[in-house]
Amino acid sequence: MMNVGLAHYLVVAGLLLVIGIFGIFLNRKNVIVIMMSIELILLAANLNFVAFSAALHDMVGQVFVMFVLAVAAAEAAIGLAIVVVYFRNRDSIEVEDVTLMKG
Amino acid sequence: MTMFYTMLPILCLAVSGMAMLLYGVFTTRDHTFAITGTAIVVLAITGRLIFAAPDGRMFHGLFLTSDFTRFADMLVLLGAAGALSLSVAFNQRVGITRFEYPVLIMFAVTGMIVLVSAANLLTLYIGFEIQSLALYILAAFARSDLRSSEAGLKYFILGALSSGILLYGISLVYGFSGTTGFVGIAHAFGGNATASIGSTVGIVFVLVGLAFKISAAPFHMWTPDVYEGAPSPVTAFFATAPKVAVFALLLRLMLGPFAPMLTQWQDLVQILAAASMIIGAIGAIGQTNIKRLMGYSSIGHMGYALMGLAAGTLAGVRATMIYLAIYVVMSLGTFGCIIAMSRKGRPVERIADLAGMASEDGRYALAMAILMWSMAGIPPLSGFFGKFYVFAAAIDAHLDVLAVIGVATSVVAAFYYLRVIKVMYFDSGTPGFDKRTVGINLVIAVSAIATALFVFYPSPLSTISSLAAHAVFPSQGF
Amino acid sequence: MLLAIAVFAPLAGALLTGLFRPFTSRGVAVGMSVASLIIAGAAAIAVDVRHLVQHLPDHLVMLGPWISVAQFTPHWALREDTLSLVMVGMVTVVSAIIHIYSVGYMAHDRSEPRFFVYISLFTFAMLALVTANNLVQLFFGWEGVGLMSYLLIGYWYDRASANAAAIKAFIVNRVGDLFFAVGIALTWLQFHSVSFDVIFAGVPAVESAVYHLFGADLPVLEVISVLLFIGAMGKSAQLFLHTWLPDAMEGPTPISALIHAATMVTAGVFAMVRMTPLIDHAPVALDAITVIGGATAFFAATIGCVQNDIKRIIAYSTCSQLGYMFLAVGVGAGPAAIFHLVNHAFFKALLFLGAGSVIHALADEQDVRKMGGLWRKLPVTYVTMWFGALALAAIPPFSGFFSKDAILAAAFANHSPTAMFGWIAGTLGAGLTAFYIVRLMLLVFHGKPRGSSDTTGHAHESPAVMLGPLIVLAGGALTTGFLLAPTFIGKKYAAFWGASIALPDHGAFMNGLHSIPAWGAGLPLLLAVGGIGVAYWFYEVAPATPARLARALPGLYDFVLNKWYFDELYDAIFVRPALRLARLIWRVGDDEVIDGVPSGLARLTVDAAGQASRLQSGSIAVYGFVMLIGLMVLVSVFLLAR
Amino acid sequence: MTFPVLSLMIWLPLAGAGLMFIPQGRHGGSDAAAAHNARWIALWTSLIVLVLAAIMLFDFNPATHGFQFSETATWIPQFHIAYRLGIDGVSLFFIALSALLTPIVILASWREGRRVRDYMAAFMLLETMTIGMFSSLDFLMFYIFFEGVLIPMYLIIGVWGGERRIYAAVKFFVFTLAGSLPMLLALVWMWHHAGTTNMIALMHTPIAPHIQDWLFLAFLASFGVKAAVWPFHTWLPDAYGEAPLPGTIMLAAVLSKMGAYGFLRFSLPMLPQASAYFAPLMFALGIMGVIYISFAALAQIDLKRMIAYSSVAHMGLIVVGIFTFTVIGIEGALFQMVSHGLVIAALFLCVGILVARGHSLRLDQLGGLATRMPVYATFLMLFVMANVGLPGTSGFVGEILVMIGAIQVNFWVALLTGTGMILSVMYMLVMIRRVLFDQARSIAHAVISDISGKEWLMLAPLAILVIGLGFIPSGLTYAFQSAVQDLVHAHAAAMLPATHLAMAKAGALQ
Amino acid sequence: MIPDIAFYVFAGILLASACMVITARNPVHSVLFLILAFINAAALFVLAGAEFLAMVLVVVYVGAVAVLFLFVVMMLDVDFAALREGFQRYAPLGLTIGFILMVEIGLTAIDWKIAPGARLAGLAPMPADISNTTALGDLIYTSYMFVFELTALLLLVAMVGAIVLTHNDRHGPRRQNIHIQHDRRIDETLTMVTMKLGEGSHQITPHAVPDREIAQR
Repeated sequence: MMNVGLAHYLVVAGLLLVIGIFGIFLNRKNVIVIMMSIELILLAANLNFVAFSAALHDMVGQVFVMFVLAVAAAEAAIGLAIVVVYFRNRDSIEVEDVTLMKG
Repeated sequence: MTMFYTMLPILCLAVSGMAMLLYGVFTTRDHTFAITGTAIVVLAITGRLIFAAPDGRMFHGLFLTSDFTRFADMLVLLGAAGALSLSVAFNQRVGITRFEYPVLIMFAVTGMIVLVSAANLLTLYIGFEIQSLALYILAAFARSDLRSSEAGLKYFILGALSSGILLYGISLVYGFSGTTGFVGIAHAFGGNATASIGSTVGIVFVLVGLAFKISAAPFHMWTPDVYEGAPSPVTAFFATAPKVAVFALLLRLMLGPFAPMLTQWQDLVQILAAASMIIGAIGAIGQTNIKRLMGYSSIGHMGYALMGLAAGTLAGVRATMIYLAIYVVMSLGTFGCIIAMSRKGRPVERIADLAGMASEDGRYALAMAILMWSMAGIPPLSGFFGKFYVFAAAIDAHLDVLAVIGVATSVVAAFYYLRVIKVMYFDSGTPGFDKRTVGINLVIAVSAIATALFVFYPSPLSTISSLAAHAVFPSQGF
Repeated sequence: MLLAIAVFAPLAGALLTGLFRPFTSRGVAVGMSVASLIIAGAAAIAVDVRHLVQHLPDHLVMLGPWISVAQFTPHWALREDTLSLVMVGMVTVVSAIIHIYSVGYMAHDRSEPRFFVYISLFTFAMLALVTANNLVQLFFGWEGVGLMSYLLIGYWYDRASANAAAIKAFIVNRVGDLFFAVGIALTWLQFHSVSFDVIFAGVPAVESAVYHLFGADLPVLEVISVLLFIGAMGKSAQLFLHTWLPDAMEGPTPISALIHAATMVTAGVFAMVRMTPLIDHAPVALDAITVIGGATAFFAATIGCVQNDIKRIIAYSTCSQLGYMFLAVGVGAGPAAIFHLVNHAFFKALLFLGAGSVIHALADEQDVRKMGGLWRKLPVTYVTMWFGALALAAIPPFSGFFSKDAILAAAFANHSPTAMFGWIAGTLGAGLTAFYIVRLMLLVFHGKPRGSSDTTGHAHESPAVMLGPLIVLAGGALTTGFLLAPTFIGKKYAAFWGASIALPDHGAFMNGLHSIPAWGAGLPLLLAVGGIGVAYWFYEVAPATPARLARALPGLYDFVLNKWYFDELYDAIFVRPALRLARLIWRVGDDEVIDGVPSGLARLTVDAAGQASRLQSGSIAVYGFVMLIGLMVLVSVFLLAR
Repeated sequence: MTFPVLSLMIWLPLAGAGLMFIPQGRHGGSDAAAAHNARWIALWTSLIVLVLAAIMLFDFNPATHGFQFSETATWIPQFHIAYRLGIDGVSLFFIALSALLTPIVILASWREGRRVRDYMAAFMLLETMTIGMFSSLDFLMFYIFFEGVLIPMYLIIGVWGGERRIYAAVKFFVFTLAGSLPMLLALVWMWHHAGTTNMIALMHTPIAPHIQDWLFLAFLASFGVKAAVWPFHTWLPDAYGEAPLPGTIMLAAVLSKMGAYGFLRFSLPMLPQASAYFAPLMFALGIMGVIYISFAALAQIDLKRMIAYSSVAHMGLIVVGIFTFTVIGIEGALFQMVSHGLVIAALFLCVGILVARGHSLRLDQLGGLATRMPVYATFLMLFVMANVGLPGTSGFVGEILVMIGAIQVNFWVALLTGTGMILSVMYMLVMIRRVLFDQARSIAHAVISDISGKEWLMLAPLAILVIGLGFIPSGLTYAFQSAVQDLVHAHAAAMLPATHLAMAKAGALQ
Repeated sequence: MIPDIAFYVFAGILLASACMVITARNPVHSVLFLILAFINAAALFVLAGAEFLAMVLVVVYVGAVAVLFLFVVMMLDVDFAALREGFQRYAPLGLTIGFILMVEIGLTAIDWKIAPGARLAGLAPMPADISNTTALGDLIYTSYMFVFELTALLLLVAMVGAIVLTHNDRHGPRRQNIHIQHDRRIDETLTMVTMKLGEGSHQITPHAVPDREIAQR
């Protein structure tokens, strides 16, 4: 078993990113799950930052994560608000239903 | 003290935004009109303050002011002011008159100004998110309207995805260069060591994240839907300010910190540009909804503007900025015309609804026709000059294929712009639109006249954009 | 000055008539036209006499510059030399006579002044042609007569046949004109001038010059000559381009007279004679002219023998006579050609006007089979037409004898194979000529009236204004031959023509025409007399013979009756394919092939638009997916490009 | 700077158009009043321009080499693009032609009742664009005017056109735009190459031959479509056929000349090697145009379309003349262009007279008009004869000059170009017959009256010019002479081997 | 050694629960897995030496964001029964592309390089003598003060936005509107339903005129 280093973190973050992206387009039913996938993507980025911060012995990465967390929270709030609005209009949050406008 | 002056525009926007918010919350009567008016005044004041801000980096290198950022800021403010002037009547008509609208636009503009001036990936990200969040809300602003909320939902999910990708890219770039400051990144990429795969992928991710916002194909998919669904003044705002802000940032980023990798990302930008022009031209052909049409149109326009970025030269930057300036003016006018389309208080959006407009209201039809022709790039209207400069930049940088694609798509695109004119001038009908308000008339008139008469005095814009472009290329006159 | 009056008086007459028509009475309008022609004729005679008497040198009346581009500088000018003056005299006199005749003939037409405008302009165009000092001005007149013939043939424009004939005339003429114009261009290329003097002066220098054409180096003079000759063929209705002339009968009869006698058809002969200084250095072209001329002389005569339309017979006779003139040019006897031209002008005008008188009398009946026995009712016409017929049949002492004999003698004297062919064809043609014209005279004036009684019954002699010209012309037909022969083709012909007509081999053939064997000289006359005899036998003694003969040789008869099937042939290989091609080009070429490319592209674009909007399904997942693909592609491209 | 006659001529019509849109008070602002004002403003403006054109014609000094009436002003100094105007013998008469025809077409559309103000404004705009184009000495300005024509023309066809006007308008627009955009690229390239868009400077900027080829093709696409050179002509019958007659007149008489003018102004002097290289192609296209289009014209059943095709056929002749590279050929082409402008305008005016009387334009429904309308018939006959190039009319001079120019190149070029003489007669005479002659066909509902005073006013000047130029062609050629000679000399100089060498070097240095 | 094992364990659980987030049938389960993923990520943060961030992650995400998700999932009465239909349609292509992307991102990790001098370029080298939290605080309130303030603005935007979108604004106090009450007809108010045994009441069709609309009158 090799020593855990930067690369390991990056691989984990990369996988997390891919899982998050998968979550978006493989999920056909529920918008909220898509939003969770986005949280995963942000988490992947955060993991990267932290890993780089450690590898570089630089605090900026951590500062970045700090702000990203705030942004992510805000984003989640907005996102959920929009979902609620949509649900009120449509009584559904199924992804397949969100296709009123197309072409 | 210089720091204060740098801060002043942002302060002015943010603080007055908050003040309006408080005022709106604590008064019982509806003061939206007054608040919107105030917001426009504040935007104007901000514009003045931006000129007071000194050149250079501020706040520990997080923020930068230059001729370029000033120019971009002006366009952003212009777009915002236009969108605000168009909003009052429309919002009243569809029953979404709320004071939060101008406030959110103020905040969005704050974010954009930060974005435009970002000199650090952190500032970039926060600025990007401020404006994004505000835009998500604005898209869904007509919350009892299903289409608006759907637009908000789509825009939010895809936007969040793109900002996630952007963030991931930023993390990779940070990991490679060890810093988030633009200067440091430029040093890292400019060093003699070749960049790692990771850092290059990071650049692509950043590019993709930003390309989403300017709706460059293939990251454009949200555009037509959101343009259609969002309330028209919001669409007008979408089509102008954020595009300019993100574009300005893109130019600064790609030709600043990422400039050493120019030869590598140039291909990508070319792909984006070509795809956008093609999608913008082809997608619009079958459209019947004029807002959707404008969505595709903006995709195409961004393709042309990207041509200047793809050139990666000073001429390219200049061309792109000229293009954007012209585009903002044209777009505002066009959306003014679109917002004027309402019958008995209800907005109508089909192109066919314009039938017979030329007979009923010649001035409206003329203005719309001028704008459409300009969008199609027919001389002597201003849109032609935009195209001319970007083609020049592309040829200058030997991007011949891109230029040829641009030419071919121009022809296709002209076809659907012509259709709008055709409907207005050749088809018969009685649109019976409602009376327009002064604000809308003003926006349409100013924009159409500016578009039509640009040919007589184009040099100021080229002077300003030259200055701006030189600011992006400090090496050429550092 | 006099020459200018002669040339421009008809133009002035036409303009005055045309412009003042709305303000004056018909008679005044017509009168202006007729008067102008009389003035022109008088001026022409005056200038001719002056020229003859004073022996003035050839000179130019400069009128002014025309085109002036680089070295291409044709001027407007009137050339005053013997050839031009002879032509001017002939044209103005004959035209004046026809004008006077027309006053009577057209008296009942509803747009009489228009007619006079046309014929005056026609005369002017012809005068401009014959007095031209350069090829381009000649071409001006050349096209002018073409236009006027078109207008005059189609004078009764509400008749479909008249329109068709007019268009045919113009188009066929234009075919020749094209080659003529190319010939002009080539001449300019060779000589850097289109002025006759310069060209003729330059001819010896370029005799050996070649022009690359058809992958071979051809002598340039040959090429030019052939091109110009093709133009002349069109104008003078020579074989292959003759089809318009018989159809031109659709116009009023005075027009036929004018076209066939004085103007238009003689232009080709004149042009060839005018160009003799050049053509004489082109032996192959001369041979071609000889052959075509001879062939036309014979070919048209055969057709003339079986036609039934009185004007058509005379028309084919014109065709045939023009063949003689070309034959003369071809064998190097230009003066003889002009001599025949002048004689022909008189007797052919006479014949046509006579025929017009007959037609006039019979209320527009033109079929000779429905005439007969008219000599009692139309005595003056009868007598005068005999004068013309005998002149045409070349019976001494009528004028045709002198000139036609001279031509055949010159051909005989030339001895070259082509000239011999021409001589044989011409001699046979002489016999046929006598046959058909006498046939015409007999059918029209002798025998029993065959037409319906109400037309023949009401037949009456024409008014004096029509008979006067007939008598004058009859005098001409009788006298021009022996009066002019000594001057035109006599011993001193060279002095008379001066430099205006060049003769090959120093006039060997002209000089030779008085010294050919008696049988050679006598044979044409013998055949002519024979032709008269046969005609008398067929139509007076044994009227059933022609029909029997026709039945006995049906193929030959139909072939000749149908004019050797030229019209049908041209219809099949030119007219109908052209129309079909036109429709094909429009409907298939333009609408489908050429427009197919852009409309195909448009369809492709629209299809692509359909595809694009199908992809734009509205689904967030699909949008995300597309973004992902984009991301993947960009990353891949970036990694690969790296 | 002297009296800015060119600028005045360009901007006056635009100002006139603007004037029409100034609201004329609440009380006098009725539609009828606005229409009335628009008509008179248009007429007077165009007449003033005509007067200015006359002044220009008189002041023009044919002996001067180079450009006259030059005007320069800064425009976009950062890019070395300036407002440059000037004319030489080549452009002189096209400006005069535009100035002459505009008042005539305004007169011709005096009775247009629909949206008169827009209509007149469109024609004013058109005049600005055409005169501007012919007098531009800056490539960008040229392009702007060249393309800007599309805007008024699209409206003119689309709003006031015939049955299939929309199809025709869009086809016209898209074809022309597709044609001109390659030129935009070429323009940009040349600007990049030479550092300026000054046309005079561009004429003296050598370009490597292999690049010239590309530029030439780009120009060909643009000018070819505008001049309707075969096979870029298919937009034309539709556009001509469907446009309202005044629009057709401007299209046929002036706009189609823009392409030919472009060849002369750009292709020949700026791309001499490529022009020489592609000359055989151009001859082929020109001859194909003459023959093919003439046949297509023969098949037409609509009067307007037949004349439209005839117009294209003549453009073939012009193209051949231009690419002979001889003084005579080019002057012939120029002469033919002016003559064609006059003649085709007159022919379409004649068509317009029929339309005004309610006649159908289908050839099988016309006929016998010569009896009822003798003066009309005379005019029509005159213009038809000019169209087929009868000597004594202006059409002949151009034709014979082109043929003489062509024969200096090749016998077959001359002969095949000349076939137009025969073919044009074919369809033109058929047309004459169907319109003027034969028995009158179903014209029961049409007003039959001979031409009115106003129509005299429109036709007579053209008739006088057509005949006058036929007899005194030096009235035009005097002005061409020096310009064309310079052009040909410059071309010949550029084709010298020594220049080739220099060019190769210039190419290598790029 | 121990940290290595810990990394693998946490990373494994993190990825596994991430997978579960996107594949779970029930969104509530998804949220719960999300929480699990966050906790493991926090653990990884600790391993990487970012203790403060780990804590913040747990507090903010688990404490706030995830709970917010949970609230919304619960609040929106979504029918979770029919899930994962149409999942397969794009799956093959999606998997291919995802795989390629994964490989590409994997490449970035394996071939990772840091620009020479990157460590020097860093604006804020990690101080050795003070705690992570102090170091972070030092930076945030000095060099990054500007961004910190902007973040405040961002949160304000989010707050305004959430309220604008979801808050049912009533102009003034609720009042009785007698006209509306008078105008109201019986079929607008009552829906007669025949209930079947054992099927619950969720199938009752929504009201002809939703309350929302009436409230807005």
